This record gives sequence, structure tokens and C-alpha cells, in this order.
Amino acid sequence: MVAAPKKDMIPLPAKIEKVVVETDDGLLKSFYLRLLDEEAQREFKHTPGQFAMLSVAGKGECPIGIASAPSEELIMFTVFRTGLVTDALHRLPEGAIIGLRGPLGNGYPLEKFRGKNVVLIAGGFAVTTLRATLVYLLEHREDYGEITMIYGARNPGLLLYKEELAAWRKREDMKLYLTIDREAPGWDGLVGFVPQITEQVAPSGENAVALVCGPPIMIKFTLPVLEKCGFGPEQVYLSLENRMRCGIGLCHHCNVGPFLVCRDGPVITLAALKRLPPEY
Amino acid sequence: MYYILKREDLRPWLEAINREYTLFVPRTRDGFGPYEGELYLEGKTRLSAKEFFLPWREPLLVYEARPGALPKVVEGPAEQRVVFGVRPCDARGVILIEKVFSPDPFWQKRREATSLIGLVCEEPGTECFCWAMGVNPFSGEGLDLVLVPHEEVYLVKVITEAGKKLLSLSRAAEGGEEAFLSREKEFKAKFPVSPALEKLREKDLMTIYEAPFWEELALPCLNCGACTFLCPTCYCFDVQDEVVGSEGVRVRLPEACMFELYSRHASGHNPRRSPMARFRNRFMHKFKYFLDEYGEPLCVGCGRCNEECPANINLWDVVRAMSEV
Amino acid sequence: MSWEPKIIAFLCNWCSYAGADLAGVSRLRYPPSIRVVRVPCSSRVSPAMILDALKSGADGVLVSGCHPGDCHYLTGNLYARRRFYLLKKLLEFVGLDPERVQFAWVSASEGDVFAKVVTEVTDRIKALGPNTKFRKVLRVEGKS
Amino acid sequence: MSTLTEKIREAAQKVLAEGLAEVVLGYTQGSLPYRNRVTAVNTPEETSRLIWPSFGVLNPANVLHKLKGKKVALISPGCVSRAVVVLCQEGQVKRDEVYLLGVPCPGMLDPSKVRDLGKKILRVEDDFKEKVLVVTSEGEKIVAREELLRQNCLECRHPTPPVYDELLEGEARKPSPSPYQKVEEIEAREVSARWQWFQEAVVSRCIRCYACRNACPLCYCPTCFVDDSRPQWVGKTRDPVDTALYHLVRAYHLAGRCVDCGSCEAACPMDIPLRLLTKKLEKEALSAFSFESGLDPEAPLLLTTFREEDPEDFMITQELKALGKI
Repeated sequence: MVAAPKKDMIPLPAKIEKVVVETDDGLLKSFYLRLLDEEAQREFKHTPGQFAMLSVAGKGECPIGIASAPSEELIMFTVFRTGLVTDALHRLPEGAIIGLRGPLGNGYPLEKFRGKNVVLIAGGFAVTTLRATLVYLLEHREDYGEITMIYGARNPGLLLYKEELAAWRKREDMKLYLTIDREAPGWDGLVGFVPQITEQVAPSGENAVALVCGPPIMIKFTLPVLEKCGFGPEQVYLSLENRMRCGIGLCHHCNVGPFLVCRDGPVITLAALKRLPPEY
Repeated sequence: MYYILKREDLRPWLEAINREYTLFVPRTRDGFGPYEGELYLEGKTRLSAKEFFLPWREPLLVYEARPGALPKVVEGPAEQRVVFGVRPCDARGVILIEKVFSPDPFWQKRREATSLIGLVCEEPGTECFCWAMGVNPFSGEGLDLVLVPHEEVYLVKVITEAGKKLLSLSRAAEGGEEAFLSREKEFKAKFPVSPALEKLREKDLMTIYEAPFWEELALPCLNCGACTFLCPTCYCFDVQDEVVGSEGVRVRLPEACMFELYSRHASGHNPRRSPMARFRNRFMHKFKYFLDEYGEPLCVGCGRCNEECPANINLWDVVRAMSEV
Repeated sequence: MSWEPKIIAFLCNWCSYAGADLAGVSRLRYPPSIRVVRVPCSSRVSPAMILDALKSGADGVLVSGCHPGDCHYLTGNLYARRRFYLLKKLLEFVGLDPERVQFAWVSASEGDVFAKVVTEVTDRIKALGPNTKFRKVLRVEGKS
Repeated sequence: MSTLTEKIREAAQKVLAEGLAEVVLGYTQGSLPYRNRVTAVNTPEETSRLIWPSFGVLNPANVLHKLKGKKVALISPGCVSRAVVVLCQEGQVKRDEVYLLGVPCPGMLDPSKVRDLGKKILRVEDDFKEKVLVVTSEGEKIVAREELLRQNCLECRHPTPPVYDELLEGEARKPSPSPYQKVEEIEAREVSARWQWFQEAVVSRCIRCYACRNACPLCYCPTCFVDDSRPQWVGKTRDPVDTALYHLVRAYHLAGRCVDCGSCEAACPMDIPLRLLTKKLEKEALSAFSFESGLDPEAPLLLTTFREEDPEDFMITQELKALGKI
């Protein structure tokens, strides 16, 4: 399928083609990147769920999930401003050059999901790689069964990809449940935490997989709901994140027991996760 | 192939090597340095030979610190280096790290540019236990040549072509095979592999991880980086961007898993927040995670951690507890 | 062109910064060697800030605050005095040229004192030459 | 007469049995004859593990943060007691949450001085007064204690704990008559020689393992300035300027706080004479401000107080004034 990319610690220069401020608080921005080297840009093939190291010279590197689908022209990352590198990244204008290393890690095994119902459950800004996944699934609509997405944010202003959400909502070949934590003026959608909404939606675990991405607290309460719906631990996919330095299995920072998030993850089944020490 | 080198021929040989290559030797108990006459052969050095492959500071990229500037890849030192006096434990450390680092171009470059001449210890140091970790100091593993101090001479075993070439700069004469092999046999008979390793292989990972002994063993630990920085097998690294004025460099440098910062996310969340969790991670990595994945423990029994640990944490206390849980 | 030292001057907002301002308004001449960092109080200045300035290429550091009794925060400068005393002793002890780090009291009305202090500090640092001991240099072996 | 070890065990048993503390922090025998280890004892039975050490080089007050919420008794020679006092002054520890089992300290031995007495050290017998018998693979040696003492014990001003809840009987070393001799030796050198010393003995040897910081009973900041990333005060490599900055600020952060327990120096795997930096500051605090750390839990700290008449002749304005230039 995809040729193994060269994995070393040297980033490729990429130009920020477009910056979109995604949320009302301005803490999340999407960066649309194009590798300066045309061939590298053409060769850049990833699977939804993979990540890349973004680097700002003088500040450092950090791992960010790839939010664009493989078919999309520009490589997109939605970045939360929180640390040294993401803060510097947020200050960069369109046209600036940054470094990119990737794609790294393992994405969702989408080939394996063919013929199955897919439930995507996202909380907060962890939705990014599930956005990539959803775009992919919709492009290969006929290969998959029912597609359901449950996506929650604290308030409407914190939902990402608002235009796309509106478009997905109108589609009849998928179900999108958007929810916010508390009532907000102008919001006519669902209100409640993601686990509660999942319980209401009650997706069936039969011939299905669930992809869950969100803050630890959301995951903690969603997993029992999925279990009740009949999802076995092999059917639930999660995505881990840990501090990383190399992204290619050398530096050992991201280890969860023997599992290196960069090399063996970030995507992991609940079944595999249960066998690991709780260091994430 | 086996040779005999008279002790008095060692210095002339080193001088000869130094004329053709950049030669590093153990200069004092502290560690290695360029050969300038000083030579410390009484025992292993405090800092291991690891630093020739995972240096204290490995520049990866240089860039001008201005927006849009393209970084350049650092080529690294190219001159051929010879390191004399590498203890077999340190050489074995290189082999273990290589299991992880073999795809790394910076590692490869340093490996290709470096020849190692090993020196077997006259007798084990106070805290040594290389044999217990499965090291056979006579094997020459990871080395180009291995020297065994024997009566008035050094017995030399040639391991690689590069080693043979280096030895040709000396007055060594062929011979000594019998003595060498008998010394090796004697060592193996006297110093067996620790049975703890087999037990560790069989133990369930989570059983060890969740065992109650960690809290007590970790109590005196300072969570400093002394053990990891002195360890010839610890390979974790940090990456830092250093900027001075208009110049920037991205460097790779050793880091210790004992540090709180090691696993702390930008958000502040830390999966190994407690000092005990970090202590446990270091030993689990060495004696379970790595052992399970590569079949060997990430330890060569040099004993530096035991010797230098400020808190007197003893590796064997931990290994014993892990293997007998 | 003769070498001009770069001196980072941490000036307290209430006295010394105003003193510097007065020196300027009064058209007093002093060497163009200082780069001013305005701080709320001389006690805001930590040793790390002083050493960071030197590390980043400053040839000298001047910290100036209010005279005792004049502190906007009543006693900030008196705490600072103790700290700077100890810092200076420590830097001297490790052989960092003591003249590179200077402390002063300059009030808002002492434009002339400010000019003289800057002139004196500049002269002393000029006599020492550029800061080579405590300036960070990036080393890159085999730079391509 | 019972030995100090016996007295300590007895006292520890009593403390635990009477509920004066839940844990006793002290020392136990280490993995080698010349190493001791900090240990925590939770029950009267376990007290048999406790010893009065010859090589108690780390300050057990350093472990207090791991036992938060428990009432802890500490086997306290002068420097342990003083460290706890500073922690109390700084609000890190409440005085009534610790029980100080004071020990008049005869001074500890330096493990490396003993290690260097032979190829293999088999046994060390210390009379805690005058002599130490060291059995090595080459034979027996009797060495005067004074020759084997740790440098900070040789320079100790307070071998007897200034603050305690209970003071065990014993004979303490006399306070050092010349605590600053080593500092003065460095002070007497030229500027360039001092810089050279700092570079060779401290900076170039440091591997940035932070054992000195982590061993210090008074380094407790949740995020140390070396770990700050915005701004990053200190680069992380062994760059000489970054390393120098680290050591200067580390020592400076201990000005008026350091109790000279010597843990930093003992912890250093590279044998850096770290105490000289803190000792220099101690000397200055004593001479300029008549201040000594860790003597009174109620007293203010050196840098949270001032006196009108504090020295200021080091300031350039005062210097220029004296010269009549301003």
C-alpha cells in the first residue's frame, strides 16, 4: 500500500498555506501545509490516525495528529496552543516555513474495518484525526456499513470544523450527533456529556468498531457505555498521546510500559491497552 | 586469530595508531580523552565509552534564527577514530543500544567512523557483575580487537578486518590462542549468568509492575540522572533547540527517565508523576520491557550505577525483588 | 571602529528609569552602550536574569533602583541590596570579573548621576574588554 | 554504656510505640561496608534496621516530601535538624508534624576516602571518637577518624542539633574553628585562577545529572528554574556557560538557607566540590549579616529581611560617592 517513509530526525520544510482560527477562544488553529519539495509533497501518504512532528526552528518539535484525509491536497493540523512549540506555531503567519516529519506511527486499520459499522466518538479537540478518518470513510462510503459520529465540546464555540459539521449533518448516509456540555444560547442541538449521549444513541456493537478520541475523563466514562452496547475490547480503538522527542522509536520518552506510542501506536485497541501499565 | 603483544610494546603501538588516526584512551578514572600520553588502565572509567556514539551533544540541524530560513543537516565528525581500552561491558552496551539505534543515520555515522580496541579487566571491580548479565568479556562482541592482560603480555584476539589492520601497526606476534581460550573457559566456569534473568523472562509483566516492593525500594532514590548518564546502555535522549543571537542549532543530548520533565506533557499532565513511577520505569525498561522485546536485559553489569548512586540504590536489590515477586 | 560594550541596564520604573529619562531630557551625554530593561523594582531582578543577559551576549549588566527610603514598594530595594551583595560576592568567588555586574541607586532627580554611572560602568567594562567568559557560543562540529 | 545505634533503636521504638510519629527516618547499612542508605521505619520491629551511620552522607530531611501527611521522626544530627528548621521557616513542614530525635554528631566519614584505602574494602569499624579500623583485601589499617571525616563535618559549626524534641546522649564533635579555610584558599587566588578553578573543578566535570539539586533537602520547588521552558534560563547540554549558570543559581538559591549537610557534594557522581559555592555564601551571610541558617524555626530568613545598615559599598554609586565623583 503505502511505501515506508524515511524515518529520521530531519524535518522537511513546509509552507503554511492557510491558517484557520477554529474556536472562539482562539486557542485552536488549523494549519494547512505544503511541503516545499514537490516530490515529497506528492509522496506524502498517510493513514488517518497517524501523526507528524511539527517543528519551529529555535523552539523545538512536537507531535500533532494529522487532521487532513489522505486525499486532501494540503496536509492539515489543528493545533491547541499549550506549550513552547505550539505557542510559537500559533504566532506564525500564513506563508511561514516550518518543519514537518512524518507521517509517523500507525493509523486506524481502515482496511480491516471494511464492511463494518463505524462509530466515531470524539470529545473536544481530540476530534482531529477522527475528522481525517470520517472524510476517508465518506470517500469510500460503499466499503463501510453505518457511519455514526458523536462529537462533543464544552460549548458551541469550541466545536471544530463548523462548516464541515453542517454539511455532514445534512448527509443521509451518516449520522452526526453534536453535543455540548451545558445549555447555551442559540444552541438547538443535544446537550450532555459524550458518554451520556453515547448511551442515548446506543450504537450496536454488532459487526462494528468504535473509534474513541477525547480527554481521559470522557474516555473513562465512555468505555463502559460501549461495553454495554456490546463492543468487545477488540472492537474499541483509542489513540494515545505522550511526550515525545523523536517520534521514531528511539528516544523512549513516550513509552507506556513496553509500548512505544510513536512506534506501536498511537492507535491501540482497548484490548491491547488493558494489558499495559496505566502510564498515559 | 590470536596474537601476543608484549606489555612494553603497548605504548609504541598506541603512538603508531595515533599517528594515523585520532586515538582516544581512558586518561583518568573519569573517562576517555584524546591520547596525549596519560593512560588509565587500572579499571573501568567512570564515564563509559557510550559517549563516542551517543555524545553529550549531537547537533542535528543548524539554522539561521529567522522566519523562513531553511535548516541544514549537520554532517557530524567524519575522521576515523580509534578508541583504545574499551571494557567489554561498554562494548556490549554499544551492541545493545544498536538494537534500537541501527536505523539512525547519526548513530551509523559514528559507528562507521569508530574502531574499538577492547581491554579485558585483570579482575572484576567491587561492583562488577558483567557475567551475571550474560556478558562474556572474551568474546570481543562489539569490538575490533580484544586484549587480555596475561602475565607479562597481552593476549590479543582479532575480531574484525579493521582490528587486524590496527594490530599490524604493532609488534604483536601470532600465538597465544591456547592461553586465551583457557582464560575464557576459566572465566565462564567461575562466573555464571544470573538465574534471575530466566525468572524475569518468565514473569508476567504486570505482576512485576504492580508488585508492592517498588514503593519501599524507591524511597531513598533521588530521581537524579547519575545512574542513567553513567550507564553504558541507557540511550534515552532529549532534543533541544538552542539559539544564540541569529544562530540556532537543534541538538540531541542524553536524558534521564528519572526526571519529572521526561514524561510531562505540555498540558502539565504527567503519566509518571510520582518519583516511584519513574524509578520503576527505569528498571522495568532494563529488566522486562527490553528483555521481552530483544531477549536480553538492557544492562551489561558494569556496576557504575551501584558504585556512584548517591542514595546507594543497589541494582541487585531491585532485580532480585523483580525476579522473585 | 572602536568596540562599544553592550550593557543591559535593569532600571526600576519609579526612580532610575525616570533618572535615565531626565538625563535624556537634560541632554546629558553618556555612552550609547546601554540597553534598558524597565522593571517594576530593583528587587524584581533575579540572578538568573543577570546571568542570562551575560550568557546571551551582554558585556555587562547594570541594575539600578531607588535610594533606600525611596522605594515605591517601601523596602524592595533593601531586600535587593542584600541579594545583590551576595550575588556579587559569589560571582567574584568564581572569577567572573566583578566589574561586569554593577548595582546603583539613582533617583528620579539624578539625571546627572545616571549619566555618570553609565559612563563609569562603560569605561570599566571597556577596560575589561568583551565578555568572552560568560557568553554562550554554539558549537557545531562538522557543520555542513 | 550502649552505643549510639542502640540508643537510636531504643528511641525510635519508643517514638513509634508512643505514637509520637508514624515513621522514623534514619539510616541503615548500605550495599558496601562504606555506604549507608536512608531508610524509613514504620514499626517498632523494623527499628532493628536503623543504625547510627559512619557514612550517613545524604540528608534524610530530603525524603520528607515523600511522606507528606504523616508525622515523621528524624534521626537528627545538627545538619538534619537545621534543614528541618529551614523547611519550617519556609512553610514546607510544620514543626509539630516532625519529631526531631537529636543526636550529638561525632561527624561522618567520607566514603571515597575510605574506598581509596584498598582494592577491596571488606569491613569498617568506627569508634565514633578517634579511630577507624578498615579491613581491606590487603590487610587491616587503623586510621585516625579526623583523616577520614567528610569535609563538611570537618568544617561543621553545629554538630549538636540546635533544635530537637529529644536529645540523645552522646559526644558531639567540637564546632570547627576554621570552617572557611577551603573557601579562603580559593578567595586568595587571582581572578583568572579562580575562573580556571571554577571551570576545571566544577563546570567541565558536571554531567548535569542534578544529583546535587535532588539530594538537597532544601531544593523543593515544584518546577526548578532549570526545567523552565518559557523562558528557558538554562540550556540543557553540558555547554560551559549553561552549566556555570546552573551552578551559580543553584548555589545562590541556597544563600542563607544551606545548612552545609554536604548532601550535594556527596551525591555528585563526578566529585565536584559543590560545597565551596554554598560555603562561600554562608561565609558572606555570617560576616556581612551575622546570619546563620537553620537555628530557629521562628526567625526570619536571610533574604526575607534586611537591616538599614546592610553593606552597600559594593554599589557603584556608593563607590563614586566615596571618590567624590558624584
